Amino acid sequence: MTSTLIDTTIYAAISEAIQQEAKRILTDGQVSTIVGYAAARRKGSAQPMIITDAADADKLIFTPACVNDLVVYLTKAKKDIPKKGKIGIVVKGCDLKALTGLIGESQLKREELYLIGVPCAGVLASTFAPSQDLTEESIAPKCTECDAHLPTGCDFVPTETPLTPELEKKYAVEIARLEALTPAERWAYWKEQFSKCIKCYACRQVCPFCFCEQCLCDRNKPQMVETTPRPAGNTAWHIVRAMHLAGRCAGCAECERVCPMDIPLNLLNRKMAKELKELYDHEAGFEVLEKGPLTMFNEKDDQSFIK
Amino acid sequence: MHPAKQKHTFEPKIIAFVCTWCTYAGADLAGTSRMQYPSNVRVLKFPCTGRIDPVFILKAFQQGADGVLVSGCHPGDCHYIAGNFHARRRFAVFRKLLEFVGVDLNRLQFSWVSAAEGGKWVEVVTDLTEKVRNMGPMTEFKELATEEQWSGAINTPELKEAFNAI
Amino acid sequence: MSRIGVFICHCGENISRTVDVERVAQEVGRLPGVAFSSDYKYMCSDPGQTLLKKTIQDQKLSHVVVAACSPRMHEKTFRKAVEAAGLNPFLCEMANIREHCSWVHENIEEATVKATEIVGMMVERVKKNRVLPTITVPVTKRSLVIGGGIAGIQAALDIADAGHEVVLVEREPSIGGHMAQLSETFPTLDCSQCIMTPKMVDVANHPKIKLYTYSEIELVEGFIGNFQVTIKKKARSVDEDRCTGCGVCMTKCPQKKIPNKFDQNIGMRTAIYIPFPQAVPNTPVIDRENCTKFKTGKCGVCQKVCGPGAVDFEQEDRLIVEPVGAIVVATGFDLYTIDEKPKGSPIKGYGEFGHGKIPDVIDGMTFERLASASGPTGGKIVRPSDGKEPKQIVFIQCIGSRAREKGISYCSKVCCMYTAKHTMLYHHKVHDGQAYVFFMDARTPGKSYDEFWRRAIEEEEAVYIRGMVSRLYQKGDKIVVMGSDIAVGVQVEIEADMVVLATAIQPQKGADLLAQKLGISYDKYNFYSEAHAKLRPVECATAGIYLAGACQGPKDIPETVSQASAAAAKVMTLFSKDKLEREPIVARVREAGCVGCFACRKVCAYGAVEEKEIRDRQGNLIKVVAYVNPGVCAGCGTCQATCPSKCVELDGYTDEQVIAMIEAL
Amino acid sequence: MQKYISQQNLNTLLDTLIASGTRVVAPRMNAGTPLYEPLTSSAEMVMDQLPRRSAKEAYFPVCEDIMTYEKEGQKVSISDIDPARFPETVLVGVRPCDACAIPVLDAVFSWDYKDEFFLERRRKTTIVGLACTIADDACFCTAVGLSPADTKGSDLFLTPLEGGGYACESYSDKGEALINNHNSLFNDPNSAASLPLAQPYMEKFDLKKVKAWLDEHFEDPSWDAIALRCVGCGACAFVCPACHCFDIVDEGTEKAGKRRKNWDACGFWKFTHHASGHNPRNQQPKRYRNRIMHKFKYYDDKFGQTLCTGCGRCIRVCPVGIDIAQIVEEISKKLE
Repeated sequence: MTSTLIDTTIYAAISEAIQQEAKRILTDGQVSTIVGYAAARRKGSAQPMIITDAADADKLIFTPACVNDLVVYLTKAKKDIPKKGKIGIVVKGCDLKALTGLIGESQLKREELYLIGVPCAGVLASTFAPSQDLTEESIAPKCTECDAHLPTGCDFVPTETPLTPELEKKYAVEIARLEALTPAERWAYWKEQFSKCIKCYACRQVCPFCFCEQCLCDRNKPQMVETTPRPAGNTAWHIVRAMHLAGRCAGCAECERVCPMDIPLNLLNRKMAKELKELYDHEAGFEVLEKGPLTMFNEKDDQSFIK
Repeated sequence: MHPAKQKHTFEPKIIAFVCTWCTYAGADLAGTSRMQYPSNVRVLKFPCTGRIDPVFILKAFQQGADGVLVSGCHPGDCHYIAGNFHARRRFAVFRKLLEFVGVDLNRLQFSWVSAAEGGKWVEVVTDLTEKVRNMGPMTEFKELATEEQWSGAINTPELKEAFNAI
Repeated sequence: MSRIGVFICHCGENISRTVDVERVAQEVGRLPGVAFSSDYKYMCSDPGQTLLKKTIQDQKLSHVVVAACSPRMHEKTFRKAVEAAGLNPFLCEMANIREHCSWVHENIEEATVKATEIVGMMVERVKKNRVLPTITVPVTKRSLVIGGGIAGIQAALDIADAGHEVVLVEREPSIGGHMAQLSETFPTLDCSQCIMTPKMVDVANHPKIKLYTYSEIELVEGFIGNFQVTIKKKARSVDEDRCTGCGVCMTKCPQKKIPNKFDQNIGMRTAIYIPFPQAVPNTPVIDRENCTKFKTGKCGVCQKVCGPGAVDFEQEDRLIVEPVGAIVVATGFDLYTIDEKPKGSPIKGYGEFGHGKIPDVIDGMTFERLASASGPTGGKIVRPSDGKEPKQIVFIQCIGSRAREKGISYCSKVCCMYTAKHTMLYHHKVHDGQAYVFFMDARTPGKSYDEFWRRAIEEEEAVYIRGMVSRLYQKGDKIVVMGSDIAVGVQVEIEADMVVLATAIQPQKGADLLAQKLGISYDKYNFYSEAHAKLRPVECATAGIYLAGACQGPKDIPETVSQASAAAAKVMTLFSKDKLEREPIVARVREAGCVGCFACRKVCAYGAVEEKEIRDRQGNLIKVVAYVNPGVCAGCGTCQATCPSKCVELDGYTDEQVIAMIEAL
Repeated sequence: MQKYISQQNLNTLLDTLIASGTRVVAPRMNAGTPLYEPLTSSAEMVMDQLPRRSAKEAYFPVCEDIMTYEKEGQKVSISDIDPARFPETVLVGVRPCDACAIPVLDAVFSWDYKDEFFLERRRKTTIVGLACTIADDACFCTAVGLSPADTKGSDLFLTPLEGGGYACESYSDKGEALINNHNSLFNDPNSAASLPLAQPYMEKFDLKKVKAWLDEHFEDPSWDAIALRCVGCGACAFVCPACHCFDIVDEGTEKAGKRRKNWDACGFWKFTHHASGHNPRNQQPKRYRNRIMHKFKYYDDKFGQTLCTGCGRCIRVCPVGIDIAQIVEEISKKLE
């Protein structure tokens, strides 16, 4: 493959630093549990791992295959993690944004967490095997637009600094391409994409912000959204989800990564983020906000679209 | 059967979501003033535009609406202090989403119509009806509603026959 | 399956002229769940309502749809009728086929099709209607009045006279407010203090009024009928129970040159003081910033001379919690000043008038103190700079008011009248003096008001010049007033001895902070907003809180007193029942699904959403969910549209009802 | 019956079938994703990628109507769906890991209750299998006792040959009929060697030992270790060729609607969620346990078969890297 390699040599040192820090905080009892990444069976692959024993700290790694946003393990809907004392968690800059949003939505308390931040040059796209090298081609689309290579406000961050080449912003380019189409062409594009959806709800289940205990789309009295994985129900589901994430999603792109049908779901979320930036100068995930852009207003908000 | 409807080849279905204090009352005023407007609109009354969920708009299109109107109190007039301000943001964002998935925003109108603006109600409803009438039926969601996953499809010879006959 | 009864009204011919009501009844009769469908000439008439009630019983109807006029017209009528027949009133809906159909369409076919669909929609809606019981909340029959000016005093006295306890809180050491500062009042020129002080004494003596002066509102919790108000009683340094009000302490206090705010800082007072002789309560307060004892630790003369031993240097601020059922806000006004404003302030000062640095340019309230018999000059009108009597005096109206370039666009309403009054007072006291008034318009609507203004010109020899002043400056001991007379079209220049500015009325400083504590809304000037400009001018949108006086907007005394009595009447109406009944259109939280993200609380304009802990049987905390206080909820439903999992639902407008209507189309 | 068919003739066969109104389902690209879908032309067929979803939807649809209702006044009328209307289908290019699941599913859908919807679609579907030449490190068909050339489930089986074309052999009347009806397109078998077949990396599991351990360990702390990280989506079940749970939902309005049969997955929190609010599988590890138990114990108990063909799809799509092959391998070693 001729694509330019992205330097990930610091990941080895980062893995080591994570292991040492994990061992230290588990040993001295600062945390009871750590959510991190560990190597998996398939070549080069990684998986989320939840450890409670300092002896397991050596298993923690950071590699370009460490794609998951582990913050999802802290939300209520997935509350099976034992809760005794503080939880330590390994977070990339993008994951940290989700965590920040969740604090603003009363789902997490900062003081109950120990954040191990990861300086990150990028991770692999879901369409590439975990054994692939990280290159400008194989890098996850979200990483081409990353503005949080170095997480801030963590309890511990390894000192390494990632080399981050300027990359073509893949979502921005694709959004611009779609925006230039006619409504009918855009409808055709999304219709084809949504036709593949089988409502496995992987997008919902990995999303840190889909923390509802009872998803609106699982309800049948009334049935706001058809649950059957038919084209009509699929389209409604993805529209409703994008709307619910508007102003909240900070772009971890997990929905898109996990979609077994390769639906570019994060495009919807990035489009919403772009609009909220333009309309209300809102960017999600940088600070804990008392109110999100759709739970507040300004009397002078744009109303040029209202007669 | 409906001789009057032959005036136009297409009569759009317009659904209006309105607040009870301003726009519904404005529509009442249009009535008491005996103003005339196209009969295509069906009004759903809410206490406040703040209560109107974007899902309702989506559902309306799915149920066959060719155009949707959302209308409430002018900024500052909200009976509930700020419901219309929240609605304004919500719909500013939602319409951008619909546009991005390929809905022609000419089919989705927002307006402020006060209890005193019977004339404006007539104007908004008439304009939207005429605009949508010229655009033709909203086929996107209706087509979706009839589509099935290929795997669940069944032979429908009579439908096929009817289709071939066209 | 439901047994719905549908009644199609002809409304004489109002509906049946363009809607084929029989056909509508027939077609609607075929809808699933409809057990009875019929048309009738006048459903709202007595026979119509009797038919409705009888059919409900005969046909054992479960729900009712009346297709007639707008629900804004007759929904109450039919719901009452339905209730009389034994059904919950909220199982009845109206389909508007008159205002929204027969009156706006001429074509019978089109109107009939539309009417059928409208009724069909309401049939689907009513199927999902739930029995809604009326909500009742207990009422604490005590009232809080914030502000001890004439508005607060009037409201407090009215409520107390009706037999209900009142807690009156005043920020200053004495009640009385601005009215106590005035010399005479328009249009009758009766002495302000003569009519004010008896009311102040009534307050002090009223067994039902609990007075907190030198106190502020710290925190307001709860809702209509059930507020908990925390009051901060600032340290007075004088024990109110022991003090006899003899005043020896004040005569002995060595600090005698402290500008008295009550006298607009032209009179002086001591460090231990009462703001004015008729103060209520007649208990001094120590101004700790200027007291030698507090500044240096030495002195303490007042304590030594106090017979009853009332002076207490150790006294601390105290917090007191008072339960009340209603709140009257009567915080009054403050005056605009022409001095330079902080950078970025939306309100600007008057550099062209010297930013308030010319000593003999005073505002109207200072003139009141000069003219007042109990004022610092004993009623003599003299210049603050040298004590000389001004022989040429210029009054300038609309300073700050109606001045968009200065950031205030409203009219302060009282200035035209009080300036006219000032010219008269001046003329009465300085017989050889001449008063000039620069004015834009004279706004004198009100009983005997215009007559009063004309008297100032015609009998009291005030010269009114229509035009604005462009500049003021000091020249020797004169003040040169440069203006224009637009009636004649000439520039005017007057060398005045004194200039009186009719400055704009503004809300009290900190009005916004108090509003935030109360959870009431305010406009961009910080005037408090009423629930409806026309029909609910006394109530706040927040239930149980009422407005009186100039905190809502500029008002004169009779208007203020009227509104205070109106607010009192509203409070008494609330207190007339032991329990408060309200329409059950309120939001409810489905606790099982709520994840406690509190998006609902973020959008609630009424502060109706609270936190509620869910615990298991052992008392372990399971989760914290939202709880909507039905006493506070106004029923807008913004929370429901915001809730991502739809775990808060507005009764009467549930998603089920709305979706059923959309699906009916 | 053994035959040879060239690529060109295979294409002609498919185009002929399509033209005759038969539904031809084969791997094709849909918006960048390989899926088994009806072809409009043989040119759409892609043979070098494993479709993302299994072939099961040809006879066990993602969703299908099973009844419609209409209401008027106080009356309700119901109409059934007539299985006779299911279309004749030829399913082409089915990998052994998909085809081998078909007899496994036949067992459950024709057990005590005969599922007419499934069985009628099965009757009307001819399966043309394809020997597998592609494997990655998620594949483990050999580990569960199958092979890349396994012909179970196929009516006709194609083996790609060096130099192009396919060796084909029929294994049923349906397969034979397909050859006979289009005889001219098939030639006599030739001696060309088959292309090198896929070689999955995993060693064969001792499935008896796996079942033996599962028999005894319904409650076991290792379930937590295995599935605490499961986030509860249905991706694994939906891409699986053998998972066959479904949910019945009524969808529609007050006036009319449909009863539908949709895929369900044991990963969902709503799976076995009772109307009372109680859920016997109230935690994710309990739900994941059901997935393993069903595949390697319950199904074996009832039908003597394993409900896993080692296609590796669930491993590839799992958002959190849960690896069923690794889990089963570890279980198989637990009793050693």
